[in-house]
Amino acid sequence: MSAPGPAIPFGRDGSSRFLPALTLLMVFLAGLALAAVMDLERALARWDQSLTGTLTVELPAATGATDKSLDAALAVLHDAPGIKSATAIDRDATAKLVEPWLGTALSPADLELPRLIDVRLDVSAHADLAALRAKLAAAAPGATLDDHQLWLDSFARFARSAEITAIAILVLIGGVAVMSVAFATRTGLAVHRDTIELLHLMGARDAYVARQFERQALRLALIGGVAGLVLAAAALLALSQAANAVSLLGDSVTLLPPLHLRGWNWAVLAVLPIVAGLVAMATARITVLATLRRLP
Amino acid sequence: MSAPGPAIPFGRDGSSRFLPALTLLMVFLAGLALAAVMDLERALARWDQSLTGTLTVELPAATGATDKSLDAALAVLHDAPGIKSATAIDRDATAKLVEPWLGTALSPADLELPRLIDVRLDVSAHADLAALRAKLAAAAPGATLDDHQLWLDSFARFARSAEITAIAILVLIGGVAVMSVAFATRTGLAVHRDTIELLHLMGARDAYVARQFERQALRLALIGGVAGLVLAAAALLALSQAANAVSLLGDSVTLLPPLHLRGWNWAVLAVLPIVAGLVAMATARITVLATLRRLP
Amino acid sequence: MVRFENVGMRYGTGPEVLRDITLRLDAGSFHFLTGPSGAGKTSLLRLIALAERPSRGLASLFGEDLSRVTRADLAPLRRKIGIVFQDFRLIPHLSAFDNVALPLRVAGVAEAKLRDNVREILEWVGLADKLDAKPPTLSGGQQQRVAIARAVVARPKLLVADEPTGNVDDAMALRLMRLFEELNKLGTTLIVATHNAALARQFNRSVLHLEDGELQAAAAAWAAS
Amino acid sequence: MVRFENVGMRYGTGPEVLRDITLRLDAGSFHFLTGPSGAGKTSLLRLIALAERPSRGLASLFGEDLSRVTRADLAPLRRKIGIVFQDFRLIPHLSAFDNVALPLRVAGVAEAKLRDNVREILEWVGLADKLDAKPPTLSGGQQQRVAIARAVVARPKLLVADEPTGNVDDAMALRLMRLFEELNKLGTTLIVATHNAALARQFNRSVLHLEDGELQAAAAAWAAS
Ligand SMILES: Nc1ncnc2c1ncn2[C@@H]1O[C@H](COP(=O)(O)OP(=O)(O)OP(=O)(O)O)[C@@H](O)[C@H]1O
Ligand SMILES: Nc1ncnc2c1ncn2[C@@H]1O[C@H](COP(=O)(O)OP(=O)(O)OP(=O)(O)O)[C@@H](O)[C@H]1O
Ligand SMILES: [Mg+2]
Ligand SMILES: [Mg+2]
Repeated sequence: MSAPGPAIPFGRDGSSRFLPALTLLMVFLAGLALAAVMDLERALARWDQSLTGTLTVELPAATGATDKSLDAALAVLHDAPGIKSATAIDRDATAKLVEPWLGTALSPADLELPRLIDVRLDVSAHADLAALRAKLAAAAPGATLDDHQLWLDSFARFARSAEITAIAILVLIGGVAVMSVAFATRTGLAVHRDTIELLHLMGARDAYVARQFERQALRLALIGGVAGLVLAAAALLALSQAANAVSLLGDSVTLLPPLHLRGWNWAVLAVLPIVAGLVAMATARITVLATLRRLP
Repeated sequence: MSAPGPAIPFGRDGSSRFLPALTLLMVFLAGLALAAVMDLERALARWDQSLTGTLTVELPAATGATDKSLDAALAVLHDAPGIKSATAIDRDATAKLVEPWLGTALSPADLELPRLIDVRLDVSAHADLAALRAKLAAAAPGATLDDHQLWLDSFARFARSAEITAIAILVLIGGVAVMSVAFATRTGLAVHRDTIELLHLMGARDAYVARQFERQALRLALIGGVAGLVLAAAALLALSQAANAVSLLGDSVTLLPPLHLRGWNWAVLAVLPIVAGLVAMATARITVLATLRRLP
Repeated sequence: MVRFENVGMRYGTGPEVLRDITLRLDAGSFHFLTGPSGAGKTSLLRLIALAERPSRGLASLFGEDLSRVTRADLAPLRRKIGIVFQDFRLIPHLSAFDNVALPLRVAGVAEAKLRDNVREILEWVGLADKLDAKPPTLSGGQQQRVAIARAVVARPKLLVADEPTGNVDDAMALRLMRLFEELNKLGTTLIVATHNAALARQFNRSVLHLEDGELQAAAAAWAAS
Repeated sequence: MVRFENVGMRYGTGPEVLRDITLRLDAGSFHFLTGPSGAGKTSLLRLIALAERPSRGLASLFGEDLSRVTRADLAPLRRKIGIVFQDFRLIPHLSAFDNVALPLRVAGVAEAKLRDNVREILEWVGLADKLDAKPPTLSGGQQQRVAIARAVVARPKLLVADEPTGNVDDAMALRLMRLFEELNKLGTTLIVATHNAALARQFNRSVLHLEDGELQAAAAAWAAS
């Protein structure tokens, strides 16, 4: 029992080609799905960051916003911790923002437009917005701080449901992939029922018999899984090339995700063939032991 | 040769359970993917429609927009063909639109705001926008017609790439499904190589032998495919219930598609088991004929 | 009926397992084929039954030169041949009845007509009570008898039997040989490979003896029954 | 070595195929088992080889009462038994060598030690030149000899052979029986089912005769060799 000896190979009966082929397809599909989800996650996170990283300070014209109060507000902002930059938007730029409503005929000088300050936060250091709001009110009366909370709320809802949908798809594809590999393993073993009985009657212990088939299933699923992963990686790289080519054409509004997977993303993908191998192995073990239990 | 006799059944060797099981999984997956694509198409079409259905007419304050020129513009719009409604936005509502930029302290009366008209088109009848623009300019000098072209352009790009992505996913899942069913059929037949030779040596013609196995493959794949379709339909109905429940909670910004499939959408889904059956049948035919060709 | 001249055969690219086989089986003749294990008996029978192609030599069957017959025309020839395989080749998930009915169904015989035929032949081989049994639940000898019933049910012009009595007792072997004689009287040409020298002697028919891929005692081969 | 008392056996929920079997095989004895096709020879051998469980009666093997042995303890008992299956049960994608080496590998024998052993036994059965052949490329008799080699290679305490000479000629059958006698002299208990009445007579050993699931001539069964 100690020396396991050469494994009993799955035959050339189709199962030895089928399990790798099916595993290849499933790892390929699951790989693309997983990459898409990870990329979506990143896109959402980046989007989130670029939004949460900005504030707008408004000094209404009616309160007599002067360059002095603007300077005071800027000084407060520059001193506050966690703020990367604060830039006053000049009158012309502000006028441009209002132009659709007022028409071009009205010159900015004719209007007492509010002054706006574009503030960029350092997202790594959390700024204390309440304290900042109080300080600003003291320095420049009437100044308001818009942290885009409404926009953020609906964005958060959107992101959450996008995540849920993507994860549901991933779980679905993953579940189908796992079941397919399990079914393929069971089918491959159906041909070997006689061999299992034979080993049993030779006095092989259940664990020994199971091990013979486990090893084969693991090997075949790993072969297919690695091939599927390589195909998926090739497809992802090709897609990312295509996406770059499209964005070079200036088409920045595209659903094709940018597909810049980082190192750890690839590491997560590399887990897929291992999962496939373990599923095949566990299925082989369960199937063989179930077959053996039916024998006296 | 005329009476085909009872078919030679696939054995209880796993293949008779495996082909239906795998077809079930694949039709289930492809069904959900196809439903998602059809739903996305509809959502995009509806979105497109709601955008292309609106115009904004602007009468700049600087040209001395009076109630008279407003009335003239409205008269033109009401007479024009293909226009469902045209409503003047009153001064207060216009002021509200500008408020973020000007602050509340400035009363609308203090400003010469442009007057806006919200126009809804009858999308079924195509309005002639160029003619309308000319007529408007004559009736109310300085009036401009904003048909959201810029927004539409980027929307069109977005919609196109969303469609391409969705169709790519569908093609991918479909391809994997077709290959899986084909592989499963081939594996099932590997066990029957002896039977194929036996029938051949009994003097059965190739077409007769192929027919025996084709029929079985078709039957098994149809069984699995219909089961997969039923499961997919159940899942879609459950999802649509869930989406409704969520939107009752007032959460209207959701990526979970509304999932209201129409009659012909269901008809398209019902094609999936038939496709699976045909794939299995064709694979069986090709495999059996290839096996037979190797015999003398 | 069957004429071989200097026929050779090999499996794939292996060595020749049959060499210079020259034989003639006349219509209505009855031959035994003997020889040690591995001599090539099964290979020769497979050649005669159109299950393999000769790699050289002239072979003709039912008066047709095999090198001139197209692949499609082989099917009707095969329908005139019954084969008992050494390893039975029963379809495990079909009942004994359906296994035996197979050649008739392949030949397009109507269900109503074949039923009595199949029953009768299964009764003859002593399996009247096993019509619905699947081969894996039959004993070795019972399986062999199903295989024999299947080979003879369509009343073939030529019957090729490979070790048809290896798994049955002597009494049953005699009974089966009598079935073969019965067929022979109705005009079937028979060639039966057997290790049972006693049985072959008992029937006093022409004996072809194979030894390492070559036919010995060629004289006996030419003696029609 | 083997003791059965009033043992019965059925497959699933079918009728009893063995009834009231009472027998004793002493250590080192040599028995033939005869009976018509379908009598239950294979079933009885499967019972003795621990491939089936009796549905009633007392059975003991190697002095152990089978009703008291746990499932896990059956494995070491089975490793003392060699089986020749009527349908050979060779693994089609393993070479003849690997098929024969299987029982030794299962028992954990080192590769270096088993090689000569396997070669020697394959030579004995006349297959020295077929070490690397896969079973589907072997003739019927060659496959049967591989099956015999596999059953005896581990020098079992008990050898159960089901129709081990059905596919070989008389000369080879004698040679194989001599191999069995050799093993018997070294202490192996043998029970050999056969249809070859002449062979059984030739060796003048105890004969157990089965008839429709029941042992006849019980007296002979008690006579140790
Ligand atoms: N499919 C095959 N591929 C390669 N070699 C084969 C094949 N079948 C048989 N052989 C070889 O051809 C030779 C003759 O085999 P054959 O089966 O014709 O012998 P046989 O006379 O029927 O023997 P037996 O009495 O044992 O059945 C043997 O040496 C065998 O190993
Ligand atoms: N797995 C099984 N399931 C049900 N019935 C079976 C099974 N195996 C054998 N039988 C039946 O049990 C009876 C005895 O079969 P067994 O194989 O023991 O006979 P045998 O004496 O070995 O015959 P033979 O000489 O033909 O090999 C037969 O009637 C057979 O149909
Ligand atoms: Mg042979
Ligand atoms: Mg038997």
